[in-house]
Amino acid sequence: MAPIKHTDLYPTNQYRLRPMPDLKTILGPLTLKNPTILASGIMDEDAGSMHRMITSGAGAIVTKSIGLDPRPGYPNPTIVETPCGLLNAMGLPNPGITDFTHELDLLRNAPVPIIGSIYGKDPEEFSTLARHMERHHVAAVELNVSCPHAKHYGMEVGMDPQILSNITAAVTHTVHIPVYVKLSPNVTDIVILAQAAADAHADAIVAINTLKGMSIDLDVRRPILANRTGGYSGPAIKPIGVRCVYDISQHVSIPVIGVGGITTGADVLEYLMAGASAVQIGTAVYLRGPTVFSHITQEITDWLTTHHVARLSDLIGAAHP
Amino acid sequence: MAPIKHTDLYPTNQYRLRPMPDLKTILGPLTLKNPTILASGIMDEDAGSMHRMITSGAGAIVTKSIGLDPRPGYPNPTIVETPCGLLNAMGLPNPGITDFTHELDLLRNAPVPIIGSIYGKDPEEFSTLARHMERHHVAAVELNVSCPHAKHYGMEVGMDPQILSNITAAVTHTVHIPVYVKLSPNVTDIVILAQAAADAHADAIVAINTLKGMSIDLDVRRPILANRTGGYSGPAIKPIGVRCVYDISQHVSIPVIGVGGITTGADVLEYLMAGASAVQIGTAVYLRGPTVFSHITQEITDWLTTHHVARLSDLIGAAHP
Amino acid sequence: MNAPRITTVHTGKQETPTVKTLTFKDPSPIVPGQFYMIWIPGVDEIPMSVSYISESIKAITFRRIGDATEALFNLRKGDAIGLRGPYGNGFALKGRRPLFIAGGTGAAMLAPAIELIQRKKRTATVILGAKTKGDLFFERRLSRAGARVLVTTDDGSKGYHGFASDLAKDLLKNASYDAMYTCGPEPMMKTLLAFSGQRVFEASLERYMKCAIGLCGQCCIGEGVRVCADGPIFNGKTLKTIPDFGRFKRDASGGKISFSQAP
Amino acid sequence: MNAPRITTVHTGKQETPTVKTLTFKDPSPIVPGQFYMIWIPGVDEIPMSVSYISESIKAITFRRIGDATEALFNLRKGDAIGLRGPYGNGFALKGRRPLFIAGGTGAAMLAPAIELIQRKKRTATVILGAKTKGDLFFERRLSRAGARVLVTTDDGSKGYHGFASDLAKDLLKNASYDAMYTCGPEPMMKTLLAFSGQRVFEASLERYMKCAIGLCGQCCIGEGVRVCADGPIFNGKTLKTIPDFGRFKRDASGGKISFSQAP
Ligand SMILES: Cc1cc2nc3c(=O)[nH]c(=O)nc-3n(C[C@H](O)[C@H](O)[C@H](O)COP(=O)(O)OP(=O)(O)OC[C@H]3O[C@@H](n4cnc5c(N)ncnc54)[C@H](O)[C@@H]3O)c2cc1C
Ligand SMILES: Cc1cc2nc3c(=O)[nH]c(=O)nc-3n(C[C@H](O)[C@H](O)[C@H](O)COP(=O)(O)OP(=O)(O)OC[C@H]3O[C@@H](n4cnc5c(N)ncnc54)[C@H](O)[C@@H]3O)c2cc1C
Ligand SMILES: Cc1cc2nc3c(=O)[nH]c(=O)nc-3n(C[C@H](O)[C@H](O)[C@H](O)COP(=O)(O)O)c2cc1C
Ligand SMILES: Cc1cc2nc3c(=O)[nH]c(=O)nc-3n(C[C@H](O)[C@H](O)[C@H](O)COP(=O)(O)O)c2cc1C
Ligand code: FES
Ligand code: FES
Repeated sequence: MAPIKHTDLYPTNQYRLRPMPDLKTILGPLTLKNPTILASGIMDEDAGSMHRMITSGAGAIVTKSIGLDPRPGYPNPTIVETPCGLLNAMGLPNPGITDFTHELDLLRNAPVPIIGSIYGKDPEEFSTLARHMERHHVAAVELNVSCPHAKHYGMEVGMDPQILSNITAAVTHTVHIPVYVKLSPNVTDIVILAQAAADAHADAIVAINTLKGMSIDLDVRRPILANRTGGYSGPAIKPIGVRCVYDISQHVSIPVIGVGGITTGADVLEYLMAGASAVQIGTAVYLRGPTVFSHITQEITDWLTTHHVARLSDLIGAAHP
Repeated sequence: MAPIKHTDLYPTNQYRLRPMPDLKTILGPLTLKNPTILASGIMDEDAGSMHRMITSGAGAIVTKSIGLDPRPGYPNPTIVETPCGLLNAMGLPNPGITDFTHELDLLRNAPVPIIGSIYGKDPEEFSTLARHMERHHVAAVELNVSCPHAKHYGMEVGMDPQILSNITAAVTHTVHIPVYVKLSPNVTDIVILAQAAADAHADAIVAINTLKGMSIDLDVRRPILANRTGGYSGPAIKPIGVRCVYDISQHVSIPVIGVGGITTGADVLEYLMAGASAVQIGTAVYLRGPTVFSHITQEITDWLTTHHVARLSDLIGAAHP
Repeated sequence: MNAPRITTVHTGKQETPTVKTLTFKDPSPIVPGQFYMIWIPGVDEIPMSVSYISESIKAITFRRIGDATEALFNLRKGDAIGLRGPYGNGFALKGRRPLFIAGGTGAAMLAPAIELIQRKKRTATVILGAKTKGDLFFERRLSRAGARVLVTTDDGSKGYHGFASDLAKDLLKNASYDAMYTCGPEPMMKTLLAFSGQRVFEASLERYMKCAIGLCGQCCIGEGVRVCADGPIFNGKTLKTIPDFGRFKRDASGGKISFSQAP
Repeated sequence: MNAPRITTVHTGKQETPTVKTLTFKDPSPIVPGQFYMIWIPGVDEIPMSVSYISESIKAITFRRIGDATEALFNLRKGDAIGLRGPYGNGFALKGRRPLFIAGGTGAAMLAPAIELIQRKKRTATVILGAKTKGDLFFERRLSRAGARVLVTTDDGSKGYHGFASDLAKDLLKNASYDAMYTCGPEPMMKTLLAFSGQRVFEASLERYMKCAIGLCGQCCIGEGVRVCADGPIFNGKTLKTIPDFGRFKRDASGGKISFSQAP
């Protein structure tokens, strides 16, 4: 067999001069192969769905937010589209932690980190849930203290820095895995909440959850969602998410994970420059289909290549002075 | 001359059976010929501009927010478009109340109500400004306690119910004209603020001002607006505005004026059903041009006609249970 | 935009004491097998297959089994309902000598597919299975369309005495059907799949649906296969790779319900 | 979308000690008289007329008078600037025997209009007015394009000794110009309007601009006429209805500045 010449392996100059950009990003002990994470509540209620999203190229997966007991969520309509985004009022449907751990067990050997999202009404509930998640091998837990439409859960526990601090501290004391805190933009000052979480030893801030919105049908003259109000996601909210990430990352030293309206590789880059170390993608799974992760990853690769950026991580916070 | 027969005046049956719907709406002592009001900050810094908006069919005009002293606002870029709305960080440019009263004097005989928008840093400033406005014959004053990007002014005075209450009370004690309070959606609970304003005898709540957002340019890796963050307006924010109006109108008994993303007659109807007694229109002046008021008014008329609604005011709050 | 558009009930026809057909105006083009999300304002929004297709008028046919279907049952001409969709893939209908097997209300969504086959000058054989004679519907409609309609009842009150799948098994032995299309209880469809051999096989699945636009994951089976967006019609090849098929579904909370326990 | 798109400086050419032309890639079609909002990141965003038009390359020509123009002046090949636009209406250029009157940097935005006239095989007469010889630019460019170029300087250092408007007055007396196009100090343009009689008259106005998309009202004159969106080119008929013309403009705060006080 003839020896392989250098030019055979690297057929054109271009290839030799431009190695594939490095898309890795680091979140404390976790390294993601790319910065795109499946956001909580989208295609993540069972192992099969999460598996599909992994196959589609997500760098990590956040599970549906899980509580202690099964919860059917709100009656339909639970979702309605508006010209620039979706409103949803799922109402935190989930099978409860006990059932859900079976799903987690099926993902034990998943090739990307699985992040367990949990919601509860007090520090004890959050701690119990986190312990379950840890036992079933999630790589991190994400505290959903920001669902805009679930009574007693979600936002109601995440708007007060003191309560948030107590919950975060309880969980960080309970488990050894990283603890992420997902914040709501429906507050007067998201930075204070981020600081409260960071001071209570959260390992990352996730921003943002959905904005509280409503859509009314003119013909029947009533709000369309059964719950009347719902959480607003999709392209419309991107400028708000970018602003939150920018402000938070200026004031806390832990990583920030950006969420809200990300639909393209350019959107990811905008969040990274605003200070995010990774991003989550929700509504775009609808807008661009389940293969969205590989599309977005490709778009990021193309941009980095065109702009001669070798490492994605070099862009984190680039828009800060 | 032959006597005019009935059929000459009403050539078809249709006309006889369907009189023009009544678009009037009542805000305390003021009656608007139609519910569309020019929002503050758009084509309203001088009498000529406001005159053009009146000619274009606005039911009332809110002036640019005016302070005690001239203020150049922020450096450019002060505006940037995003796929679903605009971000602006004008920074409250205005010629100061003294200069501005000359513009008001030119509008003394305006055929529609002129509402004077004012901003200040404390109850005294607001009261002084309101007194000037009243002396120069505005029909009402609107307190801008909600600009998301002006240090010491705007939102910073409008996020705390106590401060808001003090400002509102000071102004309502000072002037005899109606006092409207314009609220920010960038707060944890807009209803509490609305109640604080109502308890301090505000005559109407105006909701919403812009949401705090940011847009970053990837090529130069920095926020586009000179002020970095700006206020987000346009279609993207409509679901948030509708939700705020719905929630507020459920909890206060004074009229609510809806603002945020209104671009069509259908959008106006959605706000009315959510509980607004009138609406303000800003970004749509850009999206549809200065003639937007007559277009929207026509769309409302068409809808009311098709749906056999005789009086627009019958729809106010129709989406409430 | 995936938001309900309001239409009004055009006609309501009672098919059996518990089954009703509502027609309404909707100009959407539909592939047989697709479904709407039907909003009954103030009550619920539920998935409903299209049971009749003309250019401007569509229909749904449903059994009254709970709140939402009860509310639908009581609607009258002129009442408002909201429509989202049509959603889902619809039947591919590739075979030339097709056998349709309808269990219960499955007849509702198969009917437009059968009519389409007849319009294409192929002849459909249809097994209409019901618990009892009084539950049967669409027999006349399908016969008139030219299909060969065979009735089965579990209690023998009309037609073949036994399950639709039993009659199907018999028919498949003797005749040269090259395709099977079915909608009905999932265990029945699983049984049919076992009989299908090399034939074209398409079955319509039902799962609890929320978003119906492939986002929320509520309706997923197997490896993230979304019944709302990737289905509701699946071919035999796919169904064989889905362990859930015929075994369990999920309730609104995402908890598993085995079909043997299910009502 | 009205957001800056980044391009890089292609060439920079110094026209006078204080005037420079920068070229850059931009494929936008442009009507002479239109302008860009030029973003100098970290400094400012300012309106700048287009001073050169080819299919893929455009240019701006500006005088260094403050922060932003100073920063622009110092840009080098490859430096990034942002563009919004083109904005505004551009010249209608209806006349057949046109007289162009440029005062100061007004020559920048008139040049593409003059070149267009020449390409249309009409002959433009151009008065280039400047304070002094060293401030003149584009004389050669316009002569080469075939225009008849007449120079005036306030100090008589070159060409006609006096104001551009004085020479215009003379020319209009003797020759049969049917159109006047002008850009320069507003009082000069107001004087020219007074001479225009029945001729086509178009003048380009400058006002402090913020949004440049017709929304904020910062640039309005008369009865809400937006210089950014309804202008910046106005015909004589309109200008006669605008009391502000030649009398005052507004600063960034919206306060009035009379042209007699203005720098
Ligand atoms: C794609 C699809 C097409 C369908 N087509 C038809 C049809 O043509 N005719 C017909 O009679 N039925 C059809 N169904 C079933 C129909 O949606 C349910 O019978 C209906 O939702 C029951 O609602 P309810 O409130 O009356 O009953 P409930 O008392 O609420 O529930 C009774 C049963 O209906 C199921 N159900 C309730 N809500 C939903 C939901 N949002 N999504 C799915 N299942 C639900 C429950 O799981 C339960 O098993 C279809 C279902 C799907 C998924
Ligand atoms: C439609 C239009 C086209 C123009 N075309 C040209 C051109 O081709 N060549 C040229 O040299 N100049 C042109 N100008 C003027 C140019 O925009 C100003 O000279 C420039 O903005 C000065 O900025 P600066 O920071 O250097 O000066 P500053 O020190 O900030 O100000 C100096 C002067 O420039 C004016 N100015 C500053 N910012 C703005 C603004 N955002 N909008 C309008 N005026 C402003 C100020 O009012 C002041 O009178 C044009 C202006 C307009 C409105
Ligand atoms: C249908 C749906 C369900 C969601 N459920 C959850 C949830 O259970 N927990 C949670 O933390 N966030 C939930 N979210 C919020 C998303 O995780 C995300 O924060 C938000 O949608 C903004 O991102 P996007 O614009 O990319 O969708 C949900 C969003 C949607 C659209
Ligand atoms: C360019 C611009 C300037 C504005 N200036 C003011 C202002 O001075 N005072 C104020 O109360 N609101 C101001 N606003 C907010 C609007 O009045 C309005 O509340 C907001 O834009 C939402 O309405 P819209 O979506 O119809 O634009 C401004 C908005 C824009 C776009
Ligand atoms: S119902 Fe949401 S994915 Fe199918
Ligand atoms: S600059 Fe804003 S309207 Fe012209």
